[in-house]
This record gives sequence, structure tokens and C-alpha cells, in this order.
Amino acid sequence: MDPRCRLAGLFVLIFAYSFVSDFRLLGAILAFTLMLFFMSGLPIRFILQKLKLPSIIILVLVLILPFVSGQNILLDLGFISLKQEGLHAAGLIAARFLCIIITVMIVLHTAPLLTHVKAMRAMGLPWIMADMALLTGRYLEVLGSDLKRMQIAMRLRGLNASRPGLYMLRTRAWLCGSLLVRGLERADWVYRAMRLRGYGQSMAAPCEYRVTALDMAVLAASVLTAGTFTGLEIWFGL
Amino acid sequence: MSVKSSSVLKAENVSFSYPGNGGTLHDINLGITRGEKVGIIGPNGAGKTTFFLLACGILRPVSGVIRLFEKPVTGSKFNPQAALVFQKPDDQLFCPTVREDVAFGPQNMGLDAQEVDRRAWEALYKVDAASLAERPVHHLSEGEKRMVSIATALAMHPGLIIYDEPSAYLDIRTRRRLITLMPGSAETIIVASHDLELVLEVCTRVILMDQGRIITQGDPAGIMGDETLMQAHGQEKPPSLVPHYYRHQH
Amino acid sequence: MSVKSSSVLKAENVSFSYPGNGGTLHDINLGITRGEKVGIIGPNGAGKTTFFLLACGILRPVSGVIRLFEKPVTGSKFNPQAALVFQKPDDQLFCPTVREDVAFGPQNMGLDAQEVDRRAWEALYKVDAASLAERPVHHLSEGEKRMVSIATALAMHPGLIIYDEPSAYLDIRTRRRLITLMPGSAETIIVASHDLELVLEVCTRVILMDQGRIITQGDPAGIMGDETLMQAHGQEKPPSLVPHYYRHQH
Amino acid sequence: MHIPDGILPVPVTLGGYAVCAAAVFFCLHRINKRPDPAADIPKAALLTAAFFVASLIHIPIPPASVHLVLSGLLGVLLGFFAIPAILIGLFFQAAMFGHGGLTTLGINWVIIGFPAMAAHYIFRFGLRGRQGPKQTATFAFLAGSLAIMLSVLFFSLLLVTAVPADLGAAVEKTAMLVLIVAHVPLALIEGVITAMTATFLLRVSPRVLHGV
Ligand SMILES: Nc1ncnc2c1ncn2[C@@H]1O[C@H](COP(=O)(O)OP(=O)(O)OP(=O)(O)O)[C@@H](O)[C@H]1O
Ligand SMILES: Nc1ncnc2c1ncn2[C@@H]1O[C@H](COP(=O)(O)OP(=O)(O)OP(=O)(O)O)[C@@H](O)[C@H]1O
Ligand SMILES: [Mg+2]
Ligand SMILES: [Mg+2]
Repeated sequence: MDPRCRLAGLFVLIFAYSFVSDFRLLGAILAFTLMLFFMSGLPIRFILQKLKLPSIIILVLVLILPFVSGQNILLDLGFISLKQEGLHAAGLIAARFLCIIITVMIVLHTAPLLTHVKAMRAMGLPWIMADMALLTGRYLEVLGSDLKRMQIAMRLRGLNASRPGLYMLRTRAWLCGSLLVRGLERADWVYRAMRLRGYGQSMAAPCEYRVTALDMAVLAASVLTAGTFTGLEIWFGL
Repeated sequence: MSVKSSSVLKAENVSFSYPGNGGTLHDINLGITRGEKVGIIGPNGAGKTTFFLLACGILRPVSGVIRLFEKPVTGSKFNPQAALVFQKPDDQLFCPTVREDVAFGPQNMGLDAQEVDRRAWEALYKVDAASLAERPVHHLSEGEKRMVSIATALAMHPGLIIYDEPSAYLDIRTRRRLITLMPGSAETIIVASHDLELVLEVCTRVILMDQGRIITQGDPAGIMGDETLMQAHGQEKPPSLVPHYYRHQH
Repeated sequence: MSVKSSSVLKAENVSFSYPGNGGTLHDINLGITRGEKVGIIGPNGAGKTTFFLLACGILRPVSGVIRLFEKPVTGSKFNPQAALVFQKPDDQLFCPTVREDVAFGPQNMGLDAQEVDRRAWEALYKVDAASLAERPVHHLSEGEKRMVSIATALAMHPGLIIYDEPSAYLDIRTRRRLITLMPGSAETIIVASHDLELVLEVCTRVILMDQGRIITQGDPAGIMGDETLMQAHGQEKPPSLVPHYYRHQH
Repeated sequence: MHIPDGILPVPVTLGGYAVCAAAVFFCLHRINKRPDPAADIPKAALLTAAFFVASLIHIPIPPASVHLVLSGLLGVLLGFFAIPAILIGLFFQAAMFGHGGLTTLGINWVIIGFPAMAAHYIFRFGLRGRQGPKQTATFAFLAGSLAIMLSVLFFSLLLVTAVPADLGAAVEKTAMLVLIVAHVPLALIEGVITAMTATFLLRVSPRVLHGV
């Protein structure tokens, strides 16, 4: 599928999700997301794994808001009370967050990340941004394994990783500095390699993508869905 | 591609020094003609890589002129006639996948998409790496990376390929494949290597460099077999030139 | 340093696979005793580096046990008795100057400042890198980096040093220095290398690995001289074992 | 310190995108005016990757451990390139780890990007060509820790005011105070790490410190 259409559809959808605040519509977007999820055939474990890291702020908000926000008390526990507006806000945040992140995972993980960067370039992302992003993405894993090997080397020479104080900070700073120096040195060679094969010859990268009828249909469907949610939200808000 | 000219690389009184460093190359004079396979040997820091960077126009000589295919090398112009295979393949492959990397050069030569594709596949088949085409570059083994980086050079159909220490980290099987591939990879090749056996098998002329100067040049077996000359410049006679080399140990 | 024990490394039925990869090492059984100089040869991806990481406790075997100096290797404990010299010296050096880098290990062993200093200089003199002591690590040549990374291992006075492809990118002079240095660098050494001549000169026993298995082990000249065995596993008979190897070319 | 998807109202997230786009276009314009803009791209890209990787280094502060942000150091080293670099870093973080979010990309850029540029100016103008390790360390410390504190300020302001719930002035104030105070140790650690890394670079490769 044409990644450009997929990206455009994704952005339209997630902004529509984050516009929704009516409870009936929250139910609808949740249902829609679940439908997408089952259509994608991704395992549930995959989503759960991805949800672990980012949800701390969401978790904190969802746990605190019902007790600190609003006037209508639903349940009085004496020193603390559960309030309706807060509960509403918590539900809103949780539902939108889940919908957006699940949709993003589904769409982005069906193709390598750099494909999406290339799609953005084809959609008019300035070349400096696009080239930087492609190179950054290309070398993330390389520098990541450099870091891993340096950490192993440190451990083999007796680094006490949990020793507190300046010693610990200094070894971290050295690690970080070594990564930067190695990165910059590598950049010199990468630039040479690129120049030797004609980089900067103001050759526009050829467009690798072709839009098919299916792509247009999917894009139209996502725009339509997003439009419906947005329209209904405005309608209900009136 | 001037068919008549037979000089491929000509350096005249080339000197170079890195800023803040002493002289790195001193008064290099060198001519390489079409069809030659030239090996450059010499200790670490002799200036081999630096000379290659000058020849490709990445660095500019402090004095002297370098001509590639009879035209003076200027830094700004992209010359697909000369390709350089770097010492570290990791730095040479910068695209996300192998196929894209091999296609990068031909694309910048302004060829059409079909021709680009044809050349990329042809080069990949030559180095026997067609099965890797869609793999991300950073997941390849060191040997595979080396072969792919050679393919990126081959895809540009250069008249001259310069190899900078091509056999480091290769296992013996891959090194052997490299040795059989190199002579046919381009009309003219230049190899810098510490792997004297490789130079011996591939090259028709050898140049000995030390401390930024060309010490001597000539027939590979002749130069590398000259024990006193080799030892004076930190080299050793390669074992295959020493009959019954193996001394019994322990 | 239990003086009585003579087993340095013992692997019993060790198997390992990287997550998401097939088996990488299969049922490795291996015993290395005090004073041995063992060479491990085999093609890229045979599992040499993986085995070393297991031996140092960085990876844990899926099944089987590895003992270092008769104690089972546990991941969490740092054992200054065994040192590993990495395939790429860049990965091993992370301090601002050479001297600090060499002193890093002894410092972590809890020695006093004077002893740390003494050991650092001693190691630097051994690899002939004392003149580099105050240089920043990241701007040394590849050969210098290699020698310094060996010094970082020497400074810990280990009973066992494991070298992972120590001769790549070295010039011939430095490689020769390495070959003379290695046998005395620790009581027991293990070397993985594609440089068969080096293995031949340094080792008293050679182990041939392929596809995660030990194929055979024994006398270096015996194994490496066995042409059919070597070729079956992507190796070649090293030139110094082939009398009058040099075939006249061109 | 990244705001995830789903919290902020659409006008705020779109506003973030607008500010971010304006800043990026301004920077790209400046970069394009350089004699050879293509020459700096690999440097900026690899430093971005290095920063991204370095931010995965754990710093144990018992009982927990924190990740570095390193936005101050990034600003110091990358100068104008920090602006596209941070946007790219945030995109990869959101897409690979779900850290931050895609709708909040612009607003997260505002939170990290402006303080990083502030760090750049603190360091450059503070140092004004002087090269001593003491000055370098001092200004790097200031740049590193102030960048974090500024980011925390933006972050908590946005979070507290734009959350879709009415909190009341008193609660808002305490929440902000709590957030800011809770990040002080992180800011100190960032400052120290930035200072130590800067002196490391000064000793090892001053070229890196001159920036892209
Ligand atoms: N970027 C640089 N800045 C300053 N000096 C440099 C730089 N690159 C190389 N040098 C120095 O220039 C000299 C020649 O280096 P060069 O890399 O050309 O040697 P070489 O013959 O390729 O060595 P090797 O066999 O190790 O590849 C060395 O003394 C080296 O330290
Ligand atoms: N981190 C990793 N994750 C997954 N697979 C890996 C990893 N590291 C190595 N491998 C795989 O494990 C196998 C053994 O690798 P190893 O690095 O041990 O080989 P080696 O014998 O050291 O090869 P070389 O001669 O190239 O150094 C290879 O097939 C390799 O692709
Ligand atoms: Mg070189
Ligand atoms: Mg290995």
C-alpha cells in the first residue's frame, strides 16, 4: 500500500480522535479502533508491550483526576471523594490515548519506519529534514550496538554500575562523550562515501510510490470517518 | 570515457598535510595506466588512505596536481569513473537497505529507473549478494558488508576501483571470493593492504610507501621478496615467498 | 588465584541461541588448562565471539555450565582473572586519555593509587605505547588503539586473556609485535582469528569451529595442514604450510 | 517530560505544530544559506542518533533509575541543527517506543526545543570563545540544568492548564510545584553529566564542542 496515503489517513484519524470529548463518541472511536486492531491481525501482546512505557503520565492523571477535579461528589470516602467531572476527564484521556496509540502502532508497524520517512519526503518534507531523518534512523541501531558493546567492556573491567556518586556520573559522561565522538568521526566518513557516490548533485529522489484505487479508497474512508467523528462532536456540543 | 587515453591516475609532486599535523604526504609522483592492478603496501600511517582521498577529490593537495583520466581532480565534481571502497564498510553503506545502497550511485549519475535497477542487481549478483538485497545493512556480517560495499562501487561501472584494506575481518572463504572477484571488477584497480598474500595474488605492480613517501615500486614478487628492503620499512616477506617457511615450534 | 587448580576454562554441554535466532552454539564441550595457548578458527558467524561472551559471563548459556578457574561463571560477578580483548578496539576504549583507560581496570579492582599507576605504566611499556599515555584515545590509529586495548587487559594481571581477532587492520610491524607479545601476556590465552599464520605461530592447540559446533581440535600444524578438513569448513591451508606455494602469475 | 497523546485539546496540539513548523522553516532557511548545507547533514544526523542512543543510558538514583534527556548538550553541540534534530528525535521516540505522541509532536518540540536553543546561547555567550575546562564545565552545567528546568516549566504549565478538567487554582499551583520540585534532582544530574561530557569532549576532541 502507498505509505503516503497511509500516513495522511493516520494523521487525519488521530487528530479527529483527540478532538472527540463526547462520551457516546468515545465509545464509537474505541469500537472503531478495536475493529482496526482485529483487522490488522497483530497479536495483543505486541500492543501491551508498547503500552508499558508511555502510559505513566496517563496512569497518574487517570488515578488522580477523579479525586481532585470537579464539584459533583459521587462517592464520599471522608478524607477524599470521587468526583464526576474528574472521572469524566480521566475516562476521556484514557480512551483517547488508547485509541490514538493503538491506531499509530497498527499503521506504523506494518512497514519499516524509514519507509514512512521516505513517504514524508515524497509528500514535501524539506530535503534537509528528510535526509537527516533517514541517516539518523539508519545509524540508530548501529550506535545502539556500539553503546551496548562499550557497556560490556566497562563491566568486564570491573565497572561497578550501582556505585553512587561522581564516579558513576563520570563513567556515564565518558560513555556519552565517546558515543558523540565516535558518531562525529563516523559522520566524516559517511559524508565522504555519500559525496563519492554523487550526493548533493541536486538529483531529486525518484518517487517510488504509486497510488492505487485501494489507497484512495482507504484514504477516503479514513477522512470520512474522521469527518464524521468531528462533525458529530460539533453537533453534540451545540 | 575517453577510449584513447591510457593514463588513469597521474600524481605530480603532490604534497599534503592535515591541518595541525606535520606533512603527511611528500612529493608523490605516480602514474598508473589503464589495465594495471596496483598494490600499495606500507605501515600504518604511511599515508595510503590519505592518498586515496586526494585522488578522489575529497581532500585537496597542498601542492601538486592529481589527474584522473587526464583531467585534473577538482573537489566539487562528482566523478563516477573512479570508485573508492573504504577501509570500514560500516561507513560506506548509509542507506536503509542493501538494494537502495547499491542503487544510490547509479541514481545520482542520472540514469533512468530501469537502468538503475538493472545495474544494482547486476552488481549484487557479481558479489554474490543478491539474496541480501532487501536486508537492512546494519544486520549484515562484516564480510557481507564488505561485499555489498564493493557492489556499490561496481554498480557505477567505474574505470578505476580503489580498495582500501579490503580483506580485514573477512573469513578465509570470503577473502578467497574477494581475491577472485577483484581482478575483473574494473579495468584498473588500486589496492592498499597489509595482507601481502592478497597483493601478491592480485597485483601486477606494487608500490611501497612509508612516512608519506613512495620508497620504491615494481614487480610484486621482486619487491616483496627483497627481505632487507621489506624489513627496513616494517614489512615482512610474505610466507608464500619463503620456501619451507614453517619453523617447528614447541 | 588458586595455585593448585590447573583447569582454566571448562565448558560442559554448553548451548546458546540469541533470542529470535536459531541455535548459535550447540553442545560445546571444551577444557583448557593452565599455560595453554589455544587458537579458535572458523568462518564468520561460527560462534567464536558468542562463546567468548559466554565465557566472560556476559551472556548466559541456555543449557550447560561454564567454569572459569573451577568456579561456575555467574553473570553478575566481575572476574578480574579473565580479560577479553574485543574485536573492535573502539568498543573497548572509553576514557579521555590512554593512561586513564589502562588504569580503569586496576582502579576498579580496589588497588591503591600507586599500584594502579605502576600497573598502568608497566602495561603500556609492554605494548610499547608509553609514549601515547597522555593522548586522547579516540584519535589513535587503528593499530595503536589495538595495542592500547591489549594494555587495558594486561594491566589487570589476568590469568587468562581472550583475544578476538587481534590482528585485523594491523600493519605488519605491529602484527609482529603482537605475535611476540601474546604468548607472554598471560599464563593462558585464547585467540580467535582468521589470521591462520598468527594462530600457527602463537598457539599450542587449535580448535576448528563451524556453525556453532566444535569440529575438531588438536595440534595446529596437524589440523591446518589437513587440506580436505580445512576446505570442508571454508578454511585454507596457510601458505607457510605449503612448501613453494608461490605460483608464478602473469 | 513528553506529553502523550490524548490529553491536550486539538487547538493546543495544532498550535504546537504551527510554532514548531515556523521554527523549523526558519532554521532550514538559515542552514540553506550556508555555503555547503549538504556537508553538515551527516554530522547533524549522526549526532542526533548518538544523542538518541545516549538518552537510553540509565542513571541509577536509588530506588529508581532515570534516563537522561540531554537536550541541553544537544543544543550546545548542534546549534541551529538542534531544531530539526529534536523534531526527528521526538518522531522516532514516538514511533518506536510510543514515548510522547504523534499528535503532540509539535507541542513536545516546544517543550524540548526552545530550552535546547536557550542552552545553546547560554553556552556560547557564556563562554565567548574562552576555552578553559572550568568555564566550559560551568557553562555546560548551567546549559544542561537550565534546559531541563525550562522544559519542566513548559511541561507542567501545559499539562496543568490544558488538561481537560477543571482543577481549581490551588490544585493547579500545587501540581506545578510538585512537578517542578520533583524534577530538580534530574536537572542537577543533567547539569553534572553535561558538564562532565563537555570537559571530556574538550580534552578528547574539541572539534565536537565547536558544534556543527
Ligand atoms: N583527519 C586527520 N587529521 C589529522 N591527521 C590525520 C587524519 N587522518 C589521518 N591522519 C594522519 O595522517 C597520517 C596518514 O594517515 P593514513 O590514514 O593516510 O595512513 P594509512 O597509510 O592509510 O594507514 P593505515 O594502514 O592505518 O590505514 C597518519 O599519521 C595519521 O595519523
Ligand atoms: N546480538 C545478536 N543477536 C542475534 N544474533 C546474533 C547476535 N550476535 C551474533 N549473532 C549471530 O550469531 C552467530 C554467531 O555470531 P558470532 O559473532 O559469535 O560469530 P563469530 O564466529 O565471532 O564470527 P566473526 O568471525 O565474524 O567474528 C551469527 O550467525 C550471528 O549472526
Ligand atoms: Mg588507511
Ligand atoms: Mg567474532
